[in-house]
Amino acid sequence: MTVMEQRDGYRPSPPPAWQPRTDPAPLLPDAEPYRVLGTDAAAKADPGLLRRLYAELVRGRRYNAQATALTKQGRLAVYPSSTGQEACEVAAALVLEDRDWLFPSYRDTLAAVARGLDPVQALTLLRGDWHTGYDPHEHRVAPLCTPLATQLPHAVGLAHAARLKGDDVVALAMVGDGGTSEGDFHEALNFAAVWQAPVVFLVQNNGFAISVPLAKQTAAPSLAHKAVGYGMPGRLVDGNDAAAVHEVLADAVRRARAGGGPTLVEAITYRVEAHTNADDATRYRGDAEVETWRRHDPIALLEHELTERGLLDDAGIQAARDAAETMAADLRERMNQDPVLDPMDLFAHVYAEPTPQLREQRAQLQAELEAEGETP
Amino acid sequence: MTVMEQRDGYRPSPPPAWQPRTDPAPLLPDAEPYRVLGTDAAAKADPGLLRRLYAELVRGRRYNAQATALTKQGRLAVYPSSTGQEACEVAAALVLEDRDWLFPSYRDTLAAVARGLDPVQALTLLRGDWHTGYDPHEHRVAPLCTPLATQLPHAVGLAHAARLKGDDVVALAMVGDGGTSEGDFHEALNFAAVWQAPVVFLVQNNGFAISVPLAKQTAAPSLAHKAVGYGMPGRLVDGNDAAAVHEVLADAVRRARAGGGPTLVEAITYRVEAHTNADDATRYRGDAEVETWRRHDPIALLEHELTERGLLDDAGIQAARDAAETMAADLRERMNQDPVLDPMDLFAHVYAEPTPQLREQRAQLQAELEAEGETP
Amino acid sequence: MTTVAVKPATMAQALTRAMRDAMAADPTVHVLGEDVGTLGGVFRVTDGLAKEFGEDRCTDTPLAEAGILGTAVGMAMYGLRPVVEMQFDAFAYPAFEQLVSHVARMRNRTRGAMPLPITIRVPYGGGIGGVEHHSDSSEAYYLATPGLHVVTPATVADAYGLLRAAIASDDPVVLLEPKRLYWSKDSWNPEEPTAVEPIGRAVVRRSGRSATLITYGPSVPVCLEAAEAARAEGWDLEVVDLRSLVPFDDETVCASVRRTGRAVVVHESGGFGGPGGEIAARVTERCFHHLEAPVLRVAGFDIPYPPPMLERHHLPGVDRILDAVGRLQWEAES
Amino acid sequence: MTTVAVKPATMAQALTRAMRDAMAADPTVHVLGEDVGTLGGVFRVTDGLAKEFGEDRCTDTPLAEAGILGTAVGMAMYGLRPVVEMQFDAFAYPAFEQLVSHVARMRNRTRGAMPLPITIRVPYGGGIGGVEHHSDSSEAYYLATPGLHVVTPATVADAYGLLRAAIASDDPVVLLEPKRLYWSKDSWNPEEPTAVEPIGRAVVRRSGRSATLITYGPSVPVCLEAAEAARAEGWDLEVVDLRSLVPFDDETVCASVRRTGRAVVVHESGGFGGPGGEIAARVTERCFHHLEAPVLRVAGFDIPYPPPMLERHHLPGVDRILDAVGRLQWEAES
Ligand SMILES: Cc1ncc(C[n+]2csc(CCOP(=O)(O)OP(=O)(O)O)c2C)c(N)n1
Ligand SMILES: Cc1ncc(C[n+]2csc(CCOP(=O)(O)OP(=O)(O)O)c2C)c(N)n1
Ligand SMILES: [Mg+2]
Ligand SMILES: [Mg+2]
Repeated sequence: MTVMEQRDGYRPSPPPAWQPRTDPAPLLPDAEPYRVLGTDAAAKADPGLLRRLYAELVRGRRYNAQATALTKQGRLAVYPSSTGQEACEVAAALVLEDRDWLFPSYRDTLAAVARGLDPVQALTLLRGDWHTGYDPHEHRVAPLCTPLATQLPHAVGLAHAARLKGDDVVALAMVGDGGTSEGDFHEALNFAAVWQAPVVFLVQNNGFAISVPLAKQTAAPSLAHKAVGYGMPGRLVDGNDAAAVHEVLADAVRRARAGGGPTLVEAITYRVEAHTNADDATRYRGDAEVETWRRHDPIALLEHELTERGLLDDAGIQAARDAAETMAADLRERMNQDPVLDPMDLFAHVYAEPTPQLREQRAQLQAELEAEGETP
Repeated sequence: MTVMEQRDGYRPSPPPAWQPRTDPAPLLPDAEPYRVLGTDAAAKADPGLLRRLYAELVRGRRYNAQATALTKQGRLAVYPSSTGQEACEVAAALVLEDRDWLFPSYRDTLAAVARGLDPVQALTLLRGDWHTGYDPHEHRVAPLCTPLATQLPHAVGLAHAARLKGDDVVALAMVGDGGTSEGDFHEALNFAAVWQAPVVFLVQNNGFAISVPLAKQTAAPSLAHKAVGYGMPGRLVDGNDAAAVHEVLADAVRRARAGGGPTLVEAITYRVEAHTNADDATRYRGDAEVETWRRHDPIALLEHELTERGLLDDAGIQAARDAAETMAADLRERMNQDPVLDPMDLFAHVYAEPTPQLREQRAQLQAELEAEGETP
Repeated sequence: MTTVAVKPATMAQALTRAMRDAMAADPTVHVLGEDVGTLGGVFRVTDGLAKEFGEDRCTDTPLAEAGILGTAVGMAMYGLRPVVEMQFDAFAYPAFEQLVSHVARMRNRTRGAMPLPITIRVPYGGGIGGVEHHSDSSEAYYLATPGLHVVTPATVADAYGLLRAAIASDDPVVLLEPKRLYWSKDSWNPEEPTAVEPIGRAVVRRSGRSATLITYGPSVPVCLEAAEAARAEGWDLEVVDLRSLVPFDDETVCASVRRTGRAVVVHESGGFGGPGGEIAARVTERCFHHLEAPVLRVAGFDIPYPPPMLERHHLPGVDRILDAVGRLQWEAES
Repeated sequence: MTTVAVKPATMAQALTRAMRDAMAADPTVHVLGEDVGTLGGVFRVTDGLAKEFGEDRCTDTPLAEAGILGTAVGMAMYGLRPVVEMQFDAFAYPAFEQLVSHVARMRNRTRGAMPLPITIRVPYGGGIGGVEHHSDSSEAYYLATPGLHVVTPATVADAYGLLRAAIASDDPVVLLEPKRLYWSKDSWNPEEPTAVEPIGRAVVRRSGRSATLITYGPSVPVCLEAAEAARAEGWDLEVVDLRSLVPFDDETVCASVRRTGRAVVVHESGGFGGPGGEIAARVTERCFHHLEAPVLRVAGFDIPYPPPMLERHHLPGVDRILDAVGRLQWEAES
């Protein structure tokens, strides 16, 4: 084609393919995080749900404290606590139906426990006796995921597969503020939006990725604003307001279930404790900031609302605490037992059938153990 | 910490860290792509610039045609043509100062050529005699990049390094619509915004990633909307309107230079030819669509404007064409010469000093070639 | 069903047919990747699948390899059998974390509760005049990743058989497809039922008594050619086509080497840290006292893959193989 | 300048000191990675650098490994010498494409015009009770990637010397830091000038005449321990610490094996497709007629790295090494 031919082709206005395909306005999050507790919206919240959330928050806080204590006793290799973030953990678990799937990160054992998982099984990874301590299919909880953001495409794929099969299944995937910087976050959200997969992304913005504060992580107006770049709605919510988190997630789940596609929810919360028991948070943040956040505590917020409205009395509070103590005592007791381990398990699950090479290696270890008199 | 301690900590309103740190409104692109040619804005455009753009567009179109012809003669292994996208290619090159850096993708040899690179050197990769055919430092053009979007973090790192050094250098990085789906796109834009690096990202949305149309690539309102998720402005521009592309890029470059940080520019254009000469575009799109776009041709648009306004006459058009033909004839002639290759180059640049292992291998090849009588 | 091809068929056609048969037999088989739908893939290996089975079964994804493999993990978690196409070897690297940290380990992490029956098709190797990043031989990376099966066909029939086996496998399988054999033909008949090759079995492609060439994928035809040429030198070479790198068929390989007493490993991938080291080491461990000479290796050089005009110098060819055979200490000096 | 440590120092301190000295000597040296600034890294290896040199010289990046390495490429293009920290071995995988397709190749792609003097620090290996993805031995991947230098210290002094050399190198260097040796001490004195180790040189850590243990990184102390224990069995073992995997010091290794006539390669990384295959193969190629027995390998099993409570069964220990030495056909039967 020569330049000449182009001249006749003059058409000043561009082809119609240019129209934006979606209106960005409804995708944008509000400027302020959504709140329920302590606002007018609280009156509309279901008291039964609030009470259930409360009981789980109390149990969750106790679970976190117990797990942290277990690291001090050497019963857990490491524990990334979700203390202060229980509202997100609990709401994420409670908002799903049994048939739905939860995709937790390493910090989200509490969400898995609130969904029904045996705490001992949930803590297997962190105790160190195996990687995933439970059958993911049993409670539809994917393995706790350590490589950041890598669980997000899994959630999208699973939700997409379910939809292709005609099953009414929603996947809820959890990730931290730091995790949003990973390429996998981007790719997962893009796939989800293109496929209109029934998936909800819950970002717990707890202010830090280990030592790195949000300001070094992103320059975005909010993490929820990332949604518009994928063509899905972004929602901003007070992550310490269990009622608000539950409501926003419930909306997103409903939307996903109805075929409306994915939603990105940013819950603003705070990691009150160190990154894990191995971390020294005083190296990168001051007590004052922590204290500010301790005063915006998820349990206190909900307790205040419930007691003010007469939905919870001292007996109710005590009952919640007693239940939490019972759970903790049981957990403590069972975690104090040494797990029974079979070294041959090292070879049992690498493939459906061990390869000839692995059979040789298994025989070698077996022989070594027999020589040591340590036959399993 | 027990649950009890939290109760006193009640504070309904969240800590002030919640305020969005930037206002999203100025980051959002306009609903319609920015246009200059054929609009009132054209009157304000610099005639000298328009004429320069025109000459480069004509030369660029001819360059594309010549390169494609060279594939048919077996002189190029492959050629991804930018026919129809010359306005973006040329504006990207012309908007930069000498000291700035250009980061092209495999499709952007034209931008490199318009920036001053010898076309034969620019085509080395595609001819197949070496990978990068030029010293990137000479014209500050990074190697043509094939793994999609991987050049974007390079541009960010370079721009950041220049700023740290106190140098007034802007990097302009080019990527396709398909490339925006890669994790590297996400990570690069995020780093750029956090670091406020002087970099401009130019997405040429040409409608396709090989056979995959934009609708399967993203559900976003526009690719420019991705900017808000990083906290940088997104701009939408008619990618076939050279004056508009130049103006939008110039604004972004100016902003970057002044310390205002990165910008994401989406230029809406169209890949008029097949993905490469090896591709059969009829498998995935109809002629009608292509024809619509051919009528919104970048050269025709600018030629119309210039002639209407008396800034270009037939002699001027002919002069541009003559210059283009001269370039093409020279390119043809030089590309018809077989490049002189030294097989020993295989070992020369893997490391600063060949390892002992590579010295052995070089000696082996040397011996083989001598045995064949093919001593270089 | 439409007819795919008449005999003789190409390897590309056999691969297409394998997916088509698997998709017809099992509704949980889904193909996904870049350009695999409407276009039928840049090598046309998925040609016709989207048309026949619909776009939900053969899906053009967004352009993001970690996303492709990562969503395939999720699909497999839900019971599907994804077949993922990576467009070229080097473009599988963005998916490396998903591959190593999830695909290869999920069964193990979950004590067998969550196997991932994913097939990852990776066109690999050079010899097609591709520009940089289009001719990598990346098998060393997959080999060193426990939890993956790694197989690679050298014949049209094996392409069908191994891909069917990969899709049928309850474990992730990386199928390395030799690009330059895509258009190689042999008399395989796509209209007749064809065997699913069990994964893990090498095959003796040519019997011989002087020495064994141990090879796979794109180097198999080169070794067969070398074996023919070697007759002129008085050598009768055996050629073993590994087909499966993981698991490794020690039995077949060692039986051959014990018979011949000499071996050369031939592959296109770089020598240093490449599969040849593993193969030479394990053969030596097992056959030391049968060896008349050290196991030698003929491999690509330890350099980034060369530009098209220089690739012939890099690729192990007949001469280089014969040269190595000649160095197998035929007059053993000790 | 503040005092870093008194003697004896730990390997972590020596690494810190190496970066500090390099940064003080050369303003183009920049450290970047996750948590390397304020926190000083999760292993505290960058402790104090941000304070001393400012956040522009030691930078906490966003959490994205491809972004970290990719921006380091751009910084190196502009003349800086980035030192990148990958937080753990498995978290380097997201950067694999940048590493293989750019870092390793840029010099070659540009005919030497654009070298990339990038140091990539990767804490690797197990033995620290880390949960999954925190104990990988990923050296096989780096080994098989031409264009990278790959080095790994086993002593405090070498940690300093190799990191200085890596930073000074005009080529990209992957420095594999053995996690479980971070807190190992020896009498290295951080206040005295210390040698920059030339890259590519192995060292004999213990002389012996019976057999050679070829090893590197975290397995060096284990081999030295095994060599001590072997005396009881009447074996006098030589221990070669490779230090540099790429380039490979054939000279030192083969000189040792020719002397002893027997060799065992020891590493923690999985055996199949691991470095041991390459090492055994090349030693055998070069020393065949000096070998009384095949070169054996003691390596991690071919499994995903085990959970903390089982890792001791996986890691090559003294017994397993002695067992291999015992199989070196001391009464050669042919
Ligand atoms: C790919 C990857 N890179 C690095 C790490 C190491 N790492 C573990 S947690 C963490 C910080 C995560 O921060 P964020 O996503 O905000 O989650 P949070 O810990 O706050 O819940 C890092 C860097 C990892 N697990 N995976
Ligand atoms: C990481 C990676 N994956 C896949 C490819 C193969 N590939 C080359 S070009 C292309 C399409 C790119 O589309 P787009 O980004 O829109 O650029 P365009 O070709 O339209 O200029 C693909 C998939 C690649 N080069 N790199
Ligand atoms: Mg966080
Ligand atoms: Mg495109």
